[in-house]
Amino acid sequence: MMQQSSGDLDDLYMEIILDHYKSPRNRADLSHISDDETHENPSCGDTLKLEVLMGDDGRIKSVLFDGHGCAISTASASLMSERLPGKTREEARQFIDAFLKVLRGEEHPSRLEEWGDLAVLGGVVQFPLRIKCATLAWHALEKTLEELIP
Amino acid sequence: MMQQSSGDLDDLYMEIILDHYKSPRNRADLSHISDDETHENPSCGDTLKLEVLMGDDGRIKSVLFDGHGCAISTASASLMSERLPGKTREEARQFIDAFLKVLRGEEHPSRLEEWGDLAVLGGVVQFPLRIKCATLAWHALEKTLEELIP
Amino acid sequence: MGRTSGFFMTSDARSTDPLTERLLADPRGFLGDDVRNEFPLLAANPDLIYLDSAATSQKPEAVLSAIDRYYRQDNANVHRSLYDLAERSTMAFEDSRRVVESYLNAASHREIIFTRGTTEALNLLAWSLSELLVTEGDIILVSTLEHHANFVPWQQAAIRKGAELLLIPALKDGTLDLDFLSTLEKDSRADRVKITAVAHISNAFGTIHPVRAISRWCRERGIPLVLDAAQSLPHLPIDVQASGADFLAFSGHKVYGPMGSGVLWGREEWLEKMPPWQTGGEMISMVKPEKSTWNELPYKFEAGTPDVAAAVGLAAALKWMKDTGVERLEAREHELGLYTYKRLSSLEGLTLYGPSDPFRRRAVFSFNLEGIHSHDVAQYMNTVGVAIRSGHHCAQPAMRLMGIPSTARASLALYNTHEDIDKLIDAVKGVQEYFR
Amino acid sequence: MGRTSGFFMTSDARSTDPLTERLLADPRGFLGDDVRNEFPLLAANPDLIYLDSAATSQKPEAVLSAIDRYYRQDNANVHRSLYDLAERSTMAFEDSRRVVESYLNAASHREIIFTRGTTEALNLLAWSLSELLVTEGDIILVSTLEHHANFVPWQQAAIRKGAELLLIPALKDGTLDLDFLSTLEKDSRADRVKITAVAHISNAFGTIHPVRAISRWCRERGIPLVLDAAQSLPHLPIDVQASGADFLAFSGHKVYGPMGSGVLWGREEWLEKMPPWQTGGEMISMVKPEKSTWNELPYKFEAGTPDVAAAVGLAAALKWMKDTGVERLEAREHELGLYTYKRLSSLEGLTLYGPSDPFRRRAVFSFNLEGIHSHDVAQYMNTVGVAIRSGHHCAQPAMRLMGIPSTARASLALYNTHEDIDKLIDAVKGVQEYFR
Ligand SMILES: Cc1ncc(COP(=O)(O)O)c(C=O)c1O
Ligand SMILES: Cc1ncc(COP(=O)(O)O)c(C=O)c1O
Ligand code: FES
Ligand code: FES
Repeated sequence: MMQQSSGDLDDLYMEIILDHYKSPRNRADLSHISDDETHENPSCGDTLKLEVLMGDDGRIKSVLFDGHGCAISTASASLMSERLPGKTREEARQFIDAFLKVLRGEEHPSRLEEWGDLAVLGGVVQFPLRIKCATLAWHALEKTLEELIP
Repeated sequence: MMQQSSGDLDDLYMEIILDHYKSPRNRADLSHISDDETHENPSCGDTLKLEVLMGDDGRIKSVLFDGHGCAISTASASLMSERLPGKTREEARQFIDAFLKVLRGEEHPSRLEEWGDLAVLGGVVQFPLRIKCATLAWHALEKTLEELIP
Repeated sequence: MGRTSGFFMTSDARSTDPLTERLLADPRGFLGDDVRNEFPLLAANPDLIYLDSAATSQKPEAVLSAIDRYYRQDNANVHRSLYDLAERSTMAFEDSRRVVESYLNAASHREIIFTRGTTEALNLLAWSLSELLVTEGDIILVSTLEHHANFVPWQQAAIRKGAELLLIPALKDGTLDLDFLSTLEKDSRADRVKITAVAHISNAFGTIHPVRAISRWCRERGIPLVLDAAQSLPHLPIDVQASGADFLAFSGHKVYGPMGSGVLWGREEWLEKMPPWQTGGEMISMVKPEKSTWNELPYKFEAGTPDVAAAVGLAAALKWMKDTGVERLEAREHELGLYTYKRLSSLEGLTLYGPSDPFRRRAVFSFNLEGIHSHDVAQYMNTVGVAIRSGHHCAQPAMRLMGIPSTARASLALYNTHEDIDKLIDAVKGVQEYFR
Repeated sequence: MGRTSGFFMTSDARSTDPLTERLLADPRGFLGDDVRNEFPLLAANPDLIYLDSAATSQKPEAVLSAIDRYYRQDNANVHRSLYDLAERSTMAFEDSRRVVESYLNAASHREIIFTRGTTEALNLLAWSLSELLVTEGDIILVSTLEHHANFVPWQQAAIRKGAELLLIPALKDGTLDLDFLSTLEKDSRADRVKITAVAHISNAFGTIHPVRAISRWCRERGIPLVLDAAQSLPHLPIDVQASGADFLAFSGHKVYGPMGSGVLWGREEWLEKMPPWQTGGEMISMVKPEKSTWNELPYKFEAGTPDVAAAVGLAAALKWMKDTGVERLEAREHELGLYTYKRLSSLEGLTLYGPSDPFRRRAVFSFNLEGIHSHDVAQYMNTVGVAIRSGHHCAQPAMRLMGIPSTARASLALYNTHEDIDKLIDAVKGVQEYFR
């Protein structure tokens, strides 16, 4: 008899995720960024470009992204871009770190509970093959922050 | 249930074969022949040296062999060495050809019936893995005749 | 109607095939839908709509029991052993080779080399043929639509030899642009081409490539043609002697046989000249410290203990296909393909890739839904029991050509039915609804 | 008693092993003879005395049903597919990898690469390691007692790279002459050695080679040591981290698993640096016309659709061994080996090859009868139901060393009994009578 996968479809595609997929926040045309700086999920071939603007106060002013990935990667980028502004680079780094720990299964998804809408991404851990979708934007952000001139 | 192989052991090791194995005719020390001229059955690693002496009348005077192979290859060499003397090279070649045809299954073993003791080697065709044993000496003879100065 | 009268002989033409015409007159008369019950996994999962046979096929009872029986009755190492059990095992192995030989209509059993699958067969070829034929400045010609298994090994061989990997371009409809061959002649690059390797059917778009035209071009120039038949052998009768190819590779697991089984067929003249690839037991004649000599064909290319059970299972699969009737299978699938094509291409918001001429394609249907990512399509379909694949299908260069990262892909085998396709169509509508 | 307390840890010493002592006190108490009944082929052939397990083992019911169950319940291609069936298949595959990881006590699942068998594993290594490490004038060190699978691939790599294949010599008793290593140091050839590859147990003579001494020598010089464990894994508990080796290869079919299964274990630091060998699907990251990049470990070394059923069957075999108790199996076999040694060596007109110290050998008994060729011995024994092997056992250099073309070889597995050995002894006498 077929044994169904552990996760229920609606645990993956929560309302909030579908909303951000259909109407992504902070998606912009970033064609001025060279293709060499594209971030990629090699397991599916999807790509993402990211632009981080810093304010004079050393805090992130805005995060923009470009790319047409799956619902999970798009919603994850969109949710991330909403949440990041206002943080210092160090705060952002800790934030990324905590997120990736949950998605890698090293911490319980409840860790995300205080993160507002972002918490819905905790449901992805039940779908191992989609974890790379949820983390694509975050790895991209990690890399972008590293490369930012201090 | 186990299915026995088509051949019976005594069809392979006929009296005559065992006799020639235990008391090979025309086996001699051929250490004066170089190892490069050794004939080999690569599937088992056995080797054979052969010396053919021609008479003034253009007929084979004697065939000597050296080597310690299995019962089949030894008996085959021994039987061959008894039978060959007196034949011209052309006759020997036809003889070899006929023998190999039987052993390859291209002709019926009854073809060997008029060949005296040699006929017993016809039983080997029921043991496919031993056919190379029976033909080793004959291939060696074929090659030796080719290389004989005319 | 001879065995070569199937699609292979007419693959460059369209709809002149008598089979197709007979079929169109009596679309579903060839084989009952209860063939599904011969496949234990499908019989045990009546709600599963399995549409990923291009990745791997399910196995009929006949194959599973042949494997099991081998281990229970005949298991032993092969060749050179003098006890009955080993003799039975050797016979099982060599008889399987004869079954493949006859299925492909090869000239001799010496032309049949057992491999783990298409990938291993193509790696063997890429290494051995490039050792034999390719030097600096030469060209290895493949197509833009290849599976990575018929792409990366040639690319690596080219890098190793300082040669160039050249790609036959493809058009937006997923067919090859053979005008490129004339271009090669004009700028005289044709003279530098030493090997050509193409798929018979594309696993990304289902295109049947014009093998006869390519093989004619190769033959005129004495260039060996390697055919990746991983996607065609399950669907078309193939006669290697009539094929015009010099080598052909396929995987048993895609043709109702077990995993770990596969075949490289090659013309004896070529195989004789080629150096062995893997070395070790079985494939040698004499081993000395400085140098070794090789066994005769096909053993020269089969190093180590072979997977006899896999060979036995593959032979059982080919026998099962033959018994069922390769042409009947072909007709059934073709008809189901026409139905699938018609239904999918009539859907709104769905882009179907590959040739628009349904007679130039087979069994594989790659598509995308407007505004919905292929992975989300597949994820949704799983919940309604429809198993399809999404991704780049190991054909990144082909995806890049279409300007997409991935597609959703439904692929057919002979256990699929019209009802399966109806459920697929419902599932497409469900996805569109869910992500509206 | 920890898992590393078995023979491996003491393989250079003699008879200090607590296991051996326990065993000698209670020789047959470890496992009943009815274990034979768990092997369907043996159960169905009560008159068969199977003494060719060094060539391939018979398979227990647990293995056959694991394979069959996989095809009936979980069959699908692995990785990257979003439907439940593919997820189950992927889990079955990766769980099997974890079973191997834990059986070998590897540091990570990334160190476990599935291959078709020992031969494929060693071909992979010979290619990839020589690409990484060997240039003109270097030395690859193997022994005179290797199976062709651990000889010819290194020989060919040496030829390709303009390097030298050097052989650790062996003594007439079938043990390695390790003084040679000191010689290498004196004439400073040691500095040119880039790879060492030896068998753990010789398939020709049953010698347990002094792996610890060799590995100490290699470690001091930073030379990677490749261990061919085809003949040891079925008989000894092995802990790769404690082994001192850097790579280890074995075949599933010799260790109660299916044909077509095998493993290459390698230390992650090495595997990371090594280039892939076969290329194609699964093992890539990005494929572009000019160049490709590779997937992470272990997938970098697993091109194409893997034989999932074989991996599942191998895992079932290792689990079965673990459940039965590896140390109990070892003790049983060791005891039977001592009995075999004693009985064979007491026969007139029989030359037994290999170490005269029965504690330095295991499971394999190569012999010749005075005046009777090994093939005639095997042929006769078949008629009385005793299945042994005769020939060069894919070890021509080892045979040459002994000045013989071939031997008769009886080899043991845990389904063999004292009665089997008694029948073997009777059969030897029968042969001597027949050919008297
Ligand atoms: C066209 C084509 N070639 C090669 C392969 C590789 O086959 P395998 O993974 O069985 O080696 C496939 C299967 O995915 C394929 O579709
Ligand atoms: C010591 C040794 N190495 C390698 C091999 C080759 O193993 P396989 O034929 O399973 O690849 C064998 C098996 O005969 C062996 O005994
Ligand atoms: S499928 Fe590519 S990022 Fe989700
Ligand atoms: S076994 Fe070698 S010739 Fe007969």
